[in-house]
Formats: sequence, C-alpha cells, structure tokens
Amino acid sequence: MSDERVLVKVEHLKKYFDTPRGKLHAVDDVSFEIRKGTTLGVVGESGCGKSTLGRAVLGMNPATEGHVRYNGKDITHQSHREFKESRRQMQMIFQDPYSSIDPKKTVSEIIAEPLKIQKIYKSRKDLDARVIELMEMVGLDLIYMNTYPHELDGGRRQRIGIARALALKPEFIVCDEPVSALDVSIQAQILNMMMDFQDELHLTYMFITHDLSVVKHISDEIMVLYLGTVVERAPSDELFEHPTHPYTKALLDAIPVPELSYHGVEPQLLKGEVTSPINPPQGCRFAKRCPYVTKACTENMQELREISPNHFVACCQFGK
Amino acid sequence: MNVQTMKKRGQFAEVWGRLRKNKLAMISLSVLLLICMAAIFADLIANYNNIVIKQNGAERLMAPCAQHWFGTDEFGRDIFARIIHGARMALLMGFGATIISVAAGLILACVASYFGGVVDMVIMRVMDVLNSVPALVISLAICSGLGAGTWQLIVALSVAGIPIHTRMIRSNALGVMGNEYIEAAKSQGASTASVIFSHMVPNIASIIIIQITSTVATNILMGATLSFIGLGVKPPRPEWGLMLSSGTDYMLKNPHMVIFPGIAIILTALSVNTFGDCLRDAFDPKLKGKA
Amino acid sequence: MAKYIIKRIILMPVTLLLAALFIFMMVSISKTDPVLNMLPQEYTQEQYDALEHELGLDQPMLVQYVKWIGHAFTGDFGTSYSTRNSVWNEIGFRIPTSAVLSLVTTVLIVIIGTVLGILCAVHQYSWIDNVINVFSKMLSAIPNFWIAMIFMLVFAMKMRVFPMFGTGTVLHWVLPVITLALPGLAGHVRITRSSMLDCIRQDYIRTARSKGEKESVVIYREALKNAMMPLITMTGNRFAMTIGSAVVVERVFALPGLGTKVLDAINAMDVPVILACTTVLCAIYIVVMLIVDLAYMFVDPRVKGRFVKAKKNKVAA
Amino acid sequence: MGEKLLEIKDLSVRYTTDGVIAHAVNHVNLELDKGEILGIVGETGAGKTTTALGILNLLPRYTAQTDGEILFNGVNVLRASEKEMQKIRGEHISMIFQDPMTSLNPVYTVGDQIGRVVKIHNKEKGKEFVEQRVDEILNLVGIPAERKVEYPFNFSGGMKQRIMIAIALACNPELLIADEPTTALDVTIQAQVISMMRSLQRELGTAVILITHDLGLVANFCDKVAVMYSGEIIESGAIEQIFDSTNPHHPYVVGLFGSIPKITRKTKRLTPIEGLMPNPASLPEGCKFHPRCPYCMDICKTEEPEAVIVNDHLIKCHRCVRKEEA
Repeated sequence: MSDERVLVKVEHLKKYFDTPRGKLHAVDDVSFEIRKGTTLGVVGESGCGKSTLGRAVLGMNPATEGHVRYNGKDITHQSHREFKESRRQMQMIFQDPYSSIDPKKTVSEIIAEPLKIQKIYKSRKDLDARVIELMEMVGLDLIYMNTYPHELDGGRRQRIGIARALALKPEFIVCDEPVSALDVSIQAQILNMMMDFQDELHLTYMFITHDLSVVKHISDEIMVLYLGTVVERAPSDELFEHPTHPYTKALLDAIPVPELSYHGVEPQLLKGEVTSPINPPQGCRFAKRCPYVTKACTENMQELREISPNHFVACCQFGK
Repeated sequence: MNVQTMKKRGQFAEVWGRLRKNKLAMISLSVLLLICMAAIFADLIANYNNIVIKQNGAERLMAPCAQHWFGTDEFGRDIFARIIHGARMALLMGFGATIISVAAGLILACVASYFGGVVDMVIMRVMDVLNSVPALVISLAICSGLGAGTWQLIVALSVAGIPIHTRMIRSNALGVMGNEYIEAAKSQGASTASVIFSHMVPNIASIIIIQITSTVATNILMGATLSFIGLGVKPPRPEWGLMLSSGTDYMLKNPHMVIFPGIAIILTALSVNTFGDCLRDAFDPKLKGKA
Repeated sequence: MAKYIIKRIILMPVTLLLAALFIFMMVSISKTDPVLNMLPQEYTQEQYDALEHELGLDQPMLVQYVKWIGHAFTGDFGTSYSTRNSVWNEIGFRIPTSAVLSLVTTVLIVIIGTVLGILCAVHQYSWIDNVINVFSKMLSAIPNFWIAMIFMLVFAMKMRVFPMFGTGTVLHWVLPVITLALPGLAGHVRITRSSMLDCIRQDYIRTARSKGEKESVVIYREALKNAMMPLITMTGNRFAMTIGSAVVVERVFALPGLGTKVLDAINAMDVPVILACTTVLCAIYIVVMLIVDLAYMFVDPRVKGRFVKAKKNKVAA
Repeated sequence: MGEKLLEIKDLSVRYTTDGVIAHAVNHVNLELDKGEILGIVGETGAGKTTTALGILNLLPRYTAQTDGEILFNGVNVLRASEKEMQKIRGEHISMIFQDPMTSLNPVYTVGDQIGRVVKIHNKEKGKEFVEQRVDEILNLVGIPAERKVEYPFNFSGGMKQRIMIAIALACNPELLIADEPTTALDVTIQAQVISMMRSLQRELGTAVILITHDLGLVANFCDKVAVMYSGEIIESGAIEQIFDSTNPHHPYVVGLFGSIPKITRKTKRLTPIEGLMPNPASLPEGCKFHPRCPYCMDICKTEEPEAVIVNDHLIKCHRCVRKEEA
C-alpha cells in the first residue's frame, strides 16, 4: 500500500433510480479512497451496483447524494465543459468488446475520437502518429488501422478500447469488467498488459469485476459490494487470508479452484437469491440470507468498522 | 512512412460488392435506371406541348400500331408519350414524398430517442394519434384541404408516411442508443450533435435505406391511387393513375388504354421493391442464413 | 387485469377526439369558401354574412370544432352543403357496407396469409416458398384499383360471371372482396413468414428438439404460438390499410359505402360530409384496434402476467 | 472400468456456409462409462458444443456434414433415423444449454414445459402420472411445486437453469450433456446449481458430460477431462493425471493453467499463451497449435502428431514422448 497522495475520494455516495414499483437503491452510502498508482478492486455479483458506482465516480451519471473528489476538487456535479475538461485525467474501459466499439468506424477513427473531441492535435500528421503510437502500445498490428471492428476478434477489440482510453494520457481509469467477455488465454494477455501500463504510466485503476481470482491478481485493495452497500474492504492478500463478513466468506468459498484437493468439496452454500434493490428493508441488506442473522442486524444500517489495519467490515457480529 | 494498410473498404463498397453478384438486384436496378432515363429525357422523346397535351380528334382511340406504339386515348393523344412523361411524375411522387417523410421521421426519432423522457413521450403520443388514422384517410383529408395538384399530393403522401417512419427509426435508434459505444462517446464529453450524427445516424443508415426503397414503391402506388380517384394530379398533366381513371369508361372496347399505364406502374413498383429486398439481404447477409 | 382494460377503453375516445381534430384542421384550411358556391351569382354582403353566420363559419376554428364534436357525439353531423339535408341520412346507411367490406377482407387476409406464411417458413427455400414469394412480390406491386378494373373487365364485362356494380346478392361482393384482399394478402404472408423464421431460430426451439419432440410439434406448438404474437398487432395495421383501399374499390365497383360518398363530397367541397365520413372511418379503425389490443393482452402471458403477478404479490407479501 | 455407455469414434464435423468450409471438429475419439462424469474443456471455437450437438444428432441438417461414428448403447446416433432419435432424446440423452434466459419458451407455463418431456416418453401413462412426476422433479431441483403454473419470465437466471435441469432429468436419462450450464450465472448461484447437479447425479446415477471453459469447475465436479483445441482432443485423462503438475502435459494445457490467476498463491504476472485461436476455415498445417507453441519444432509445422496414450492419459504432441509409465 504505497502511501502516495489520495487521488480519488468518495464520501457517502448514493445513487437512486425511480422505477414504477418504487425507488431503486443502486448505490447506497458508499465511501472509499484510491491512492495514486494503486488499483482498487470492486467485486460483487450482478445487481450489486458496481457498474453504477464506477459511472457515478466518473461523473457520467451524477450521484443522488454524496461527493466525489478528484485531486481534492469536487467533481460530483460538473457542467458539460468541466466534464469534458476532466476527461483528460479520467477515462473508462468498457466490458463488452462487441458493443463498446462503433461498428461503422475504422480502428484508427475509434482510437482518435477522444483526441479529436479535445482538439489536441492541429495537424492530421501528429494525430496519425499518436494513433500509431497507441496501437503499438496495446499490441495492435498496424495493418488493422483502416479495418472495421466486425473483422476482428474479442481480444483485439478490447485492445482498441484500451488504446482509446489511453489516448489522452489519463491518470485514473475505471475498468468495468474489461476481461469478463474474453477467453482465458486472451484474458491473461490483457491483464498482463494493463499491469505493465500501470507500472510504466503510473496509472490508477478502479477495477470492477465479478471474477474473484482476477480481482485478487490485479488489485492492491479489494472492496466487496452487496446490493449497493460495501460489506467489506481490505488489502487483497488480507481479504483472502481472513475473510470476515459472512457474504465475503460465502463468495470466496463458492469459487471453483482448479486444484485436485478441491475435487468433490461441497462449498458452504447461501440460501435463496439476491433480494430486490427496490425499497430495500432497513438494516443489513444481507440479513435475509445470512446464516448468523440476529435481531440487531435487521434494525440499523451497518457502518464499516476497522477490525484490523485497513480492514473494514460492515457487520454487527464483528469488530465490536 | 507508408503503412501497408488494407484498402479502406467502406461498408457501402462491401454492400455494392455483394449486390453486383446478385442477378436479381442487377436486373431490377437496370429496369429502374431505364425508367429514370425515360423520366429525365422525356422531353427529348416526345415534345410536351404538341404531342403529350395537344388533342387531335382524328386519331381518337386508335389501337396500338406502328405510329402509336401504345395506341391513343379518348383525345387522340399518344399514350406511349404520356407514359414516358408519367414516369417523371411517378418517380417524383415516389422518391420526393419518401425522402420528405423519412427525413422528418429521422429528425423526430433522433430527437425522441436522444432526449427521451417527456420529449419522447409527447412525440410518440402525437405519432400514436396520427397512426390511428388510416394512411389513405390522412391523404384524403389533406387533399380536400389543399385541393388537388402535384405538390399537394406529395405533401399528402409525406404526412401519411411520417408516423410509420418515426416509429420504425425510433425503435432502431433506441436499439443503437443502448450500445456501449454511445455511452463511450458520451463519456469522452462528445457533444449531443456529434453523438447523433457521427455515431447514431451511420448505424441506422442501413435501416433507413431499406425503409426508403420499400416506401418508394408504396408511395408510387398511393400516388397513382389518389390521382385515380381524382385527388392527385390535375389533367391534362400525364399521370399513370389519371390515365387509368379516364380509361375506365372506354375499357371494354379499347383495353389498351387501361393495360399499358397499369403495366408501367407495376414495373416501376416491382423493380423498386425487388431492388429494396436485394439491398436488405446485401446489408446483413446473415439474415438470409439457412434454418 | 381490469385496470389495463379500463385504461385502454378510456384512451380510445381521447384518441378519436384528437384524430378528428387533426382531420378537422386539415379539411378546414381549404381555400375554397363553401359559402360562395351556395349563394346565387350576385349576392349582397348581408346575404353572405347571414349564411356564414348560419353555418357558423364566422367563429374561430377551435370553437367550430368543439361545436361540431359536441353535435357529432349525439349523431348529428350537421347539414350537408350540397344536399341541404342532415348528414346522417346521407351516410348512416353506408356505414355497414364499408365496415363489412373491410372486416371481411381483413379476416380473409389474416387467415389465408397466416397459413401461407407458415407454409413458406416451414419449407424455407422449397418450391412452395419461392412460388408464394414471387406471387407476393408481384401482388404487392400492383395497385388494387387496377386489379379491380381488370377483374371487372374480365369477369364482369367479358365473362359476365359476376355483376358489375351495386350490392344485393353475395355475388356482388365477391369481386370487391377479392380485389381488396389480394395486395393485403401479399404483405401479410411476408410478415408471417419472417415472424415464423425468427421464432424457429430461437434457443427454446433447440430445447424442444432436445426433449425428443416431433419436428411438426416443435414448429406448430412451440414456434407458432410465439410467432402469433406480432401478427395480432399486424392485423390492426392491416385493417387500417384495408379501410384505406376500400375507399377506392368502392369507387370502382360503385358500392354504396362511405368511400364513394367521401370522394363525391371532396369534389363538391361538402365539408360536413367529408368530416363525417372520415371520422366514422377512423372510429371503425380505432374500435377494431382496441379489440386487437385486448386480444393481444389475453394471448401474451407477459402482458397479462404483469397484472396477475402484481395481485398475487400482494397476497404473498 | 464400468460398462461402456458412449463411444465417439473418429468424429469430424464440417460446416459449409456460403461456400466457406469450417472444420469445427476433427477426428475426435471419446469414451464414457455409465454414471461417469466427463469434463470437456476448451476455449471459444474449440468445437465443444458441436460435439455435444452431434451426440444428440441436432446439428443443422443442411449445413453440417459428419464423418465417423457416435455409438450410444451400441446405436450409431449419426446414422439413426429421426424417429429413433426422438425416442432417445429426452429419455436416454438430454441436454441443458448455456443461456437460461432464452432456453425456455416464454409463452408456456413452467409445469407445461416439464410435463411435455414426461408426456412424450410416457404416452401410455395418464395425466396424474405426469403432474405427479412434474411436482416430484421440481422439488428435487429446489423449486416449490406450486410455482409450476407461472411463466418463465417470473423466474431469475438461476431458477430458470434449475427448471432446465428439471426438464433434462424428468425422464431419468442415462446421459446428461450440460453445455456451459453456469457460465451465465453468478458464482454463488453457480455453487448452488452445481451442488444440486452433483446430488442429483449421485441419486439418479446419470452419466454427465460437462462442457465448460472453467478448469476449477472441472476439478470440482468431473472424474475425467478432455481438453479440446480447434476441433481436436489434444489431451485427455482422469483428473488425477491432468491436474497433477508433475506429469508431462500438452503445451496448450500448460498455457491454460498459466493463464488462470491463482487464489491460493501470489503471482506477479500470468504466463499466457500468445496469439489467437486459429480460424476454423483455414486451419494451420501439422499440429494445429504450432503457431502459438513455445516449444514448436520443425516437425510440428509439417506433420500432425500421433495421439500417444499411456495408461489412459492421452497427449497429442510430438514433444511429449514419455517413457512407459508404471
């Protein structure tokens, strides 16, 4: 945990959506910090609000409540001009390589788009030089400069997405499940490349995924989300060695490990399914499925308590 | 530094490549071009004033013969010349009305799908109301309001087409808006206009082109129908529907007055329809795949 | 469930009112002044003003519309300019003719079109598919007034199998219904075919086959019911097109329907009759659209489910 | 060595679309005994699903050509008549698919869809038998029987997959093929579904072919493993042999294990396999993996390697010549 300055600080971020059946609590009172040059892994199952959180931090859909500070400056509610200005520092990599690339544009046009919007390069020659430099950085053969995305496979399309994100030389990148849609071997190539970029360009990542083995590999600190709330946050090794929150334990236990010793092992199963985020009940969101549920759990919201250095848990059973 | 890159084959070049291989597409395209040629060079083939309009009683109701390939009508005017000039009117109605209604539909759909919320709801409710009036009834109302005439007819056809196009383009635009590359463009701080025009329109272009070809045929038929019931083009201007309506009285003894204009309409509409189908297959070939 | 039905039923007259407003605006912007051609050649300004006041044309358009709609609901569509007697007498007896012609034709189109469409989809790329495809392409390119003329020429005039004009016996209806149905049939077959093909390519068809179902059961039970969904809404649009072209077919066969009346009224610029005919045509269409909507709601479990489930949840919670 | 249930002999499948021939499966040999669980592992385009559809003879009739044999209880499935296959599908062999969201028919109730498969294979039995069997199998997969009147859209992804499993196991088949059953599900729901499949497998004694790209799932659930790469089985054997790193392995399998981030150990960088899956329409000469193989020798570029089997541990690679294992 390098003690660099804090780059991104999020305080009590809330994001609610109005639906015909009530108020959907996508993100509910989430606070965290990301230090420069480190990677915060955000992990959780579908419907836990991790993607909404990522987009709210970038200011793409403004938060209902709470603040997001970047380098100390509050960027929660920005005008279109300020938002455009801050794109030079903050970028995003998307999940689906087939839907996040415009099929009607060539590879070079896609990569050059952020540069054109920010009008960085006057002459076309400089623009092309920068695009070529980016393509070489992400390992894309220059022969593909004028081809259309539908001729390329998932791995190469994701490299285009990464090149586009690096175009403006950002400091902070939110990666929304960048490798989930890829095959295992391609996934490993992309993960290695992203970690190389972090070292060379001193990038800061907010890495969102549902795959726990990937998040452990790439992140320095991991935050586990359940139904819009943070249930546990800790350095990655610490989290895997001492998982404390019941949901984190169940999550880690459920991952199939490719080793002989795990053959036929019955994981500790959770009962039932994720409850609805619309008008959620008071108290801990995990209460309905938690094996250790007590009356206290269902009364008040659980705050994050520090049970060991940098290891926070939101559960009344622990950290009294 | 010349970078050896694949030739920049635009999507339209690819589509044209597939079209060229399709025999049916080439036939229908050549028929269509023939009709366009006829429309453009109509004045050269038959002078408008002295052949197309001038009445000459002597040669009244002649059957098709060497001098008049398609025979003459009740005022002795050469039907072949009138059909050639009629082609100009048919294409004007077909393409003119379609372009207007598709353009209006595109603008309304883009505005509705991009802003969404109240704007979308209002536009859609207006379209629902327009849609609850059968297309021909809309045209009847407009023709009775604006009176008969060429541009009135085009306005009637366009307004009748707007609800369908708006609804169709909007559903496709919403489909495109759901993609992440739109969100990616917004996340770069791209302006509203650039998101719509540089990202959304190219992606719905193929659907719009397919829609244009299918509507052109419908408008040609509708235009002829309106002229047939006397609400479209005013005589003496040559128009296929009008020729058919005046031909009904002499149909029994001189069927040629009814046959040739009918064939002209069918040929035009068929070639446009066929070309439109081939175009749709060329745009997304996988739709044609085997079951 | 009831909430959904009531919502649709309330929505219907509102749509009709707005549609009638649209038609009223379109028709009343006409340049020809009806008052003029009702007066004798030379007329004094007072006579002009008196007649104009009598017809209520001096008030602003919106007020005229409200007055007209108020009367229309009670069935009084005002007096016809050309025949001076009440519009209802002019058009009342014509409504069944138009309605029956359009409804019978639409039902015919839907039944035959669906059967042919399914045949094409099931035997894709076979000779049946190609033959029907060619025919439907041809038919959708032929204007129905031309078919009407040719049929009348061949069957009525030359072969004298069917009567040429008017109504009465069933024979009178055969030619108009056929000529009205053919172009619509072409469109309906193509839509049914593509809807069936979409359903046949779905994953649940593969699941059905993996259960060991016979191919015929897979097609006619699993795929067909899903393909029917969009067809029900298409029936509504088909009915709209049929009403439109019925106006023309009535003209060719001189059937005493709303179509012929509205065309004569337009030539004579008889505004009340035009308004009455077009609004009634709209009313027929909107009522049928309501029926189609409700039918769709009963057939599609998802729509019905949304309301049934809501009730059940209350019970369960 | 139990009694043989399924034998795939030299199976090859080619798809021809618009004149382009794609070799999806090339000379695959597989065996499965009664009650055994085989895992087929491979990346996208390795031909896993094509092999599975071949076993049920559900390959598209016009575009697919097959060579070789698939013997199920001695019957060659590829040459069996459609009538015979309809008896086998659903009763002797059944299949569950990857995407639960689209695998159920949206306009029929859940009970209806489960009842169909029971009715097809028990024509002589009455309605009560079908209803009773539906309730029984629903309880087995952990869904309350009274929910059988609801429609698929009322259920979550995990529940829908349970319904698919209910349909597949309703007639107590001898072989269940599961094509990436839990890929579309969250990891905790996957754990629930897998543990339920395991208990049902033990109870009914069904042989299972589990197709997946997740090696962890194979280690946890399967007895035997076959690794497929561009249409061929390049390594297969008992999981004790495959997951034992002291054994020699095919370079692709080594690469696969290298590409998976480990939970238990802290590794700085993964050791991925370079390059991409070959295009099935233009497969490379010799060993299909040679363009991406770090140990590629000249012979690999020209000659296709022989499948060397040393006490049931098959490896198809020139380099892995091993001494006779005890």
